[in-house]
Amino acid sequence: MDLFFSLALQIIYGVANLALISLGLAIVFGMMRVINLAHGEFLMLGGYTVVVATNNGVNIWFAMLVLAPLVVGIIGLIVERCLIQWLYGRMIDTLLATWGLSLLFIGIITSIFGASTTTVISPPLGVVKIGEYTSSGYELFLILVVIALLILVYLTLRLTSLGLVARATMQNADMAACLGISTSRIYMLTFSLGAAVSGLAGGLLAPMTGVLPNIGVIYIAKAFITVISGGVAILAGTTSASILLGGVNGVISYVTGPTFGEVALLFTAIILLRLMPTGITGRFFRKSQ
Amino acid sequence: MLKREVVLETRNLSMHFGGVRAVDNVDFQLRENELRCLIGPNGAGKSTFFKCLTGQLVPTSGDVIIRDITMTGREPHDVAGLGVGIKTQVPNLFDGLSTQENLWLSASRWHADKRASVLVKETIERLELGDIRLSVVGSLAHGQRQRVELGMVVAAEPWLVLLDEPAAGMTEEETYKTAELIKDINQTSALIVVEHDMNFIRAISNIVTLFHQGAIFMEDTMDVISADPRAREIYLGHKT
Amino acid sequence: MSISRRSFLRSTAGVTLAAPALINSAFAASHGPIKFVSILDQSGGLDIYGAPMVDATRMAIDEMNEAGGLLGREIELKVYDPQSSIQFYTQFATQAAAGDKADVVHAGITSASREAIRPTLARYETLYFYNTLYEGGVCDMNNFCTGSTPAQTVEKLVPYTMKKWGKKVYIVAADYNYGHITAQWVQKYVRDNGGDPIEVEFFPLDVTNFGPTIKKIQSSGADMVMSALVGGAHVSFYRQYAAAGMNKSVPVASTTFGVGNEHKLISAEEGDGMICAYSYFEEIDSDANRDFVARFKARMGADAPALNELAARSYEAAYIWAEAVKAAGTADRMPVIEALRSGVAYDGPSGRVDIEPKTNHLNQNVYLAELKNQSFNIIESYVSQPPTDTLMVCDLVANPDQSVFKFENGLKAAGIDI
Amino acid sequence: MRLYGTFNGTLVTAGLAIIFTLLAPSIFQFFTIITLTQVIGLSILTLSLALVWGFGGVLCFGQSAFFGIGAYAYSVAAVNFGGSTGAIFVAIFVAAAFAIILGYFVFFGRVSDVYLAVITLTVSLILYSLMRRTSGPEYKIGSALLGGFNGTGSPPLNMPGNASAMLFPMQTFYVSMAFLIVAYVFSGWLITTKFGRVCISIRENEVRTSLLGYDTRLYKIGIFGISAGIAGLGGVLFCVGVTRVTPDVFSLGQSALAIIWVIVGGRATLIGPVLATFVLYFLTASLGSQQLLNANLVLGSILVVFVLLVPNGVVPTFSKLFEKRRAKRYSRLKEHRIKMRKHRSA
Repeated sequence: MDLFFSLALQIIYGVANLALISLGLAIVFGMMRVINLAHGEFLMLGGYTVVVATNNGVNIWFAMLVLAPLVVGIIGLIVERCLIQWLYGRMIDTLLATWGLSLLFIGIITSIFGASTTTVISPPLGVVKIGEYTSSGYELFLILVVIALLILVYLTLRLTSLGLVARATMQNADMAACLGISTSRIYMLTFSLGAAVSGLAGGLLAPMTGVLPNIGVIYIAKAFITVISGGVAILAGTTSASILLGGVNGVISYVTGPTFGEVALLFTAIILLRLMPTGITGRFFRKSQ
Repeated sequence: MLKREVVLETRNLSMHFGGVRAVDNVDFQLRENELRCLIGPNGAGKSTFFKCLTGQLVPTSGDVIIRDITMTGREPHDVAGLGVGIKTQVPNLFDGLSTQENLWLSASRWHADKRASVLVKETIERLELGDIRLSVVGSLAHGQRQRVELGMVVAAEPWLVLLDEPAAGMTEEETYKTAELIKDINQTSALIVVEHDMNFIRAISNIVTLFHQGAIFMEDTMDVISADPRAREIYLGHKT
Repeated sequence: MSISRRSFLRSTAGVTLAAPALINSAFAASHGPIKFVSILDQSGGLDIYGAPMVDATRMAIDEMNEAGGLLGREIELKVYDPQSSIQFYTQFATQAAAGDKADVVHAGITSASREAIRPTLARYETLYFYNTLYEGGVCDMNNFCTGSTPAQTVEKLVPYTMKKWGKKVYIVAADYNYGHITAQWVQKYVRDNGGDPIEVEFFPLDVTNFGPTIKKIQSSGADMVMSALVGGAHVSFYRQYAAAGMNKSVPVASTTFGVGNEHKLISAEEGDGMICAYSYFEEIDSDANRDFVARFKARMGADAPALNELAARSYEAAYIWAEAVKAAGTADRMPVIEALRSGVAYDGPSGRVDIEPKTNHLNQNVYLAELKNQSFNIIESYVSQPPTDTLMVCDLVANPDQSVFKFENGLKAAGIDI
Repeated sequence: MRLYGTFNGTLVTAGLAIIFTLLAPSIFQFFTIITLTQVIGLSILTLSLALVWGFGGVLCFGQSAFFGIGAYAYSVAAVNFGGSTGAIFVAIFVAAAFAIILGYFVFFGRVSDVYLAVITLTVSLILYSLMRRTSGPEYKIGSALLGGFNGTGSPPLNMPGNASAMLFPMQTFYVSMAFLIVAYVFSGWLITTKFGRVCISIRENEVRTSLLGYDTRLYKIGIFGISAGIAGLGGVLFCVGVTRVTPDVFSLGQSALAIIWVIVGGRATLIGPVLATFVLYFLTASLGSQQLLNANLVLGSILVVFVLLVPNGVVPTFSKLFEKRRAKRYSRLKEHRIKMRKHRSA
């Protein structure tokens, strides 16, 4: 029974992990229909922000929760102004440009920090006991953070004027533009917000995985598949796809080992996309966010 | 006069979007060499009906039958493959190609190269496209693009023509010419024309089908319909 | 010079094709600089291994040149970066052999890269050194493999840690040839020492979430974990393992932790207590090593990476090659191979190393060390260990005309049943 | 865009390529010639992407999937057959068949363009993961080992019908160039056929094409399968050049490179991407011989700059400039002539 609970917790963590690495991408995709292939590098930059900050004596919580989203958010803003804004409506070109950006970021970070960076940070919370099994307290914390983050995004969309405008833009960008909403400003804010969420995610994961210039490559494929499987609805899509794919991965990994866990995840996604080419939410939750 | 053969028919055709019944149980018949206009206010369902005919939409229930073949749920290319010429509401052209090349693509679909070239030449004369023959259609004005698309339909020599708002965005003169052209096409083929422009309809059609709330409200000559107070109300609101 | 060579090639293209080796010897200059080519990844995913190896190689060559070169000739070092991509390995190896006419090529990190270039270098008769620890099994007259192999390290590590921690061993390994073969040796030695290898699990190199496995280790009742995890992504295992509090209750031993300087990448609390086995540690307590480390740090300054077996062995391999050149009196391939195989030895930072002639592998010291506060404390050392695994399948003395990789299909296919 | 492709141009280019092939041994050093085989393999991959993307309008982000399948199929078949000739055809066939099956799924599933890009990319990532997970000795096809992360050896080409007569490097180069030229001429011819023109129509306007009565899905599957077969051929030459095939042929980076080469060379030409492959490959390789700049940094910048500033690629941009200049010169000449005439008549 204890094993069951601790295993269930593990699978929930797997789901939360998937949601965490995908949310930033989902925000940008859901609101702007921009598939940001440099998303993995935003996560990576978040991680580096935390590592550099803590190596210079900054408190780790401050670095993870404030600095990482702030720094990456600003980077996202710059990227949007310099690159993305010229490519709206050209989906394929955006895909290509962000791909180039991803290589560029990896190159820049490798040039500055070298291939590997010493990290002295470790998950800052102790161990939680479930019966005779132990779980990482930090993993529990991450699950809570993901839930909080999802609620926060929901409230932002529901209650703030930015959210209202954003929802309008999501439903019908042309109409929103006709109503005098500055889509350019909305897009700029959205992209920056998405980048900030990615930065936060990267920062939070850094103590668990460490940082490498090309760690984004490991994340991007999974985040990508989660978001595409979820469809354009940011919250419903990310959540449902994370639960499905994370659940499959967790269960299969435990039963047969990690080799087939990831393969199962990818296969689930492909079958899903064949059945529902516009993602889960494109099929079931047309009106959700 | 003998009743001519039915070439296009719908039986109990319905198309629902969520709770909205855009097309509701429509029975419709078109006979050989007939020219029929579909009219109705915005949202009456005529465009949805049209898209069900062309295969762009798959109806929720009911059947579309063209020349005794059930075409329900078939792809647009299957419909076109029966020799039906289709013009969509928004002009669908090969924007990177010249007018002539667009026409040629259409003509060569059903005819050998030699015959296709002749057809292209004829079409250019018939639609007076000579001055924009070599222009890239992406750079043409809306009305000209409409004409090129009509030309693409004509160049294939279809026996049945489905036109969605062929006169939209045309100048008065162009509209007049288009009406003449449609009457000309009608010499050899049956037509269904979806249109808003009353004068245009008056110019080309004898029998008109009036759509209202997804169903056929009445089918008669334009004169009768304009005289009918309920039809006027539907079409023009309460302004009468 | 180069022009005449090119025009010669042009006119004799047909001959060249038939016997590329002919030109090599015909043009192998016996004067001018000796050409030493290094092909190691300095970008892409493998750079954490490749960069320190290149630094150490540069240092060795610079030192030799400062000391007057070899046989009175300067050594010209050419370094290529294949960017962690196999196609560039083949390209640069061809360039080194057929273009640069290298006297020796030191190259390769992954077994895939070695297997891609080994045939090329054999075809163009260019002496080849492979200085990475690997799964063993290369049996090739032209190829000297100087890294440690699993039998050398695992044989020592397993009995020591089992005695210390317990007999139930949970094995986690990277999912590729090296991991599979290492895991097999671990299983063999665990059984030989009366223990129980309760589970073996393999991880693709890009896995970063080890949660389910950590839970499995907890529920398995293992006494210890043997890790043959490899690469940057797998460092996550040690972090997550510590975060679950497991490193205190079920300790970890490894023959792969540390070559990518992983012990510097994770914190002291996460790493303390791990026991690792290599043929070199920066902390080896000998004059030769202290001197080596001091020179390396002085040379590299503040950015000096930690020294590990890969870097030290790259340095030592350059030197043992140089010893053989001196002994042979020429840099030509065959005399140097002869010299290497006839007992040339080098006293390097890891201790005395020499070539084991049946396998062209290295007899080398093996050390066990415990990780404490991001550095290793040597706890055991074993002098001049032979490459026992490769010896089981390879005898170049009896059958010199070989160029095969015996373990490509695993141990069983090579006739080793364990 | 031109509807009627200039097949004459293709032939001229092919002629130049033949001259290049014959001259290459006296221009390049021997080792460069040896290296060229794998670059030729890559350029065939780029050619296949240029065909399916530039002329079929299908952006396949995972074109390297077919390339890799070709490479693996060749290696496995050549080991099992004991010779390379049949294996080359097996490779082309397997790659094309895989694409046709995949194409059936995506094109009949009415998947939109962007999702198509994503799905092809995902497929290639799945193959990447799968092939990396075949490390054990139990993963064998016939007598050929798959080898997991380390990959498997690729036998060299041999004389048709005589498996023991391996081709020498120079012969391998000639054979590779011959394959490239044949693939190029075939692609150039294909886009001038009726099939090719329908594919171009689909790229220009899929709805209109289907309203003309063409089943666009079949044409898309067709061009998808053909280009996959060409990519498979590229994979064969590549793995022969490298002597080995590893799962990296399926990696994100490999797909990225092919796309970069097409973008730089120009989406609407066939020769541009091929040339771009050669130039950029050697640029990347030379970045590996000097350690000044990080290769990722350079490639990333190239991609960003091209998408932003030269979205049509080098070759079309240049030819446009050229045409403009020519047009200007003509108009100037014309003016001049008119002036002269006036002058005379005055």
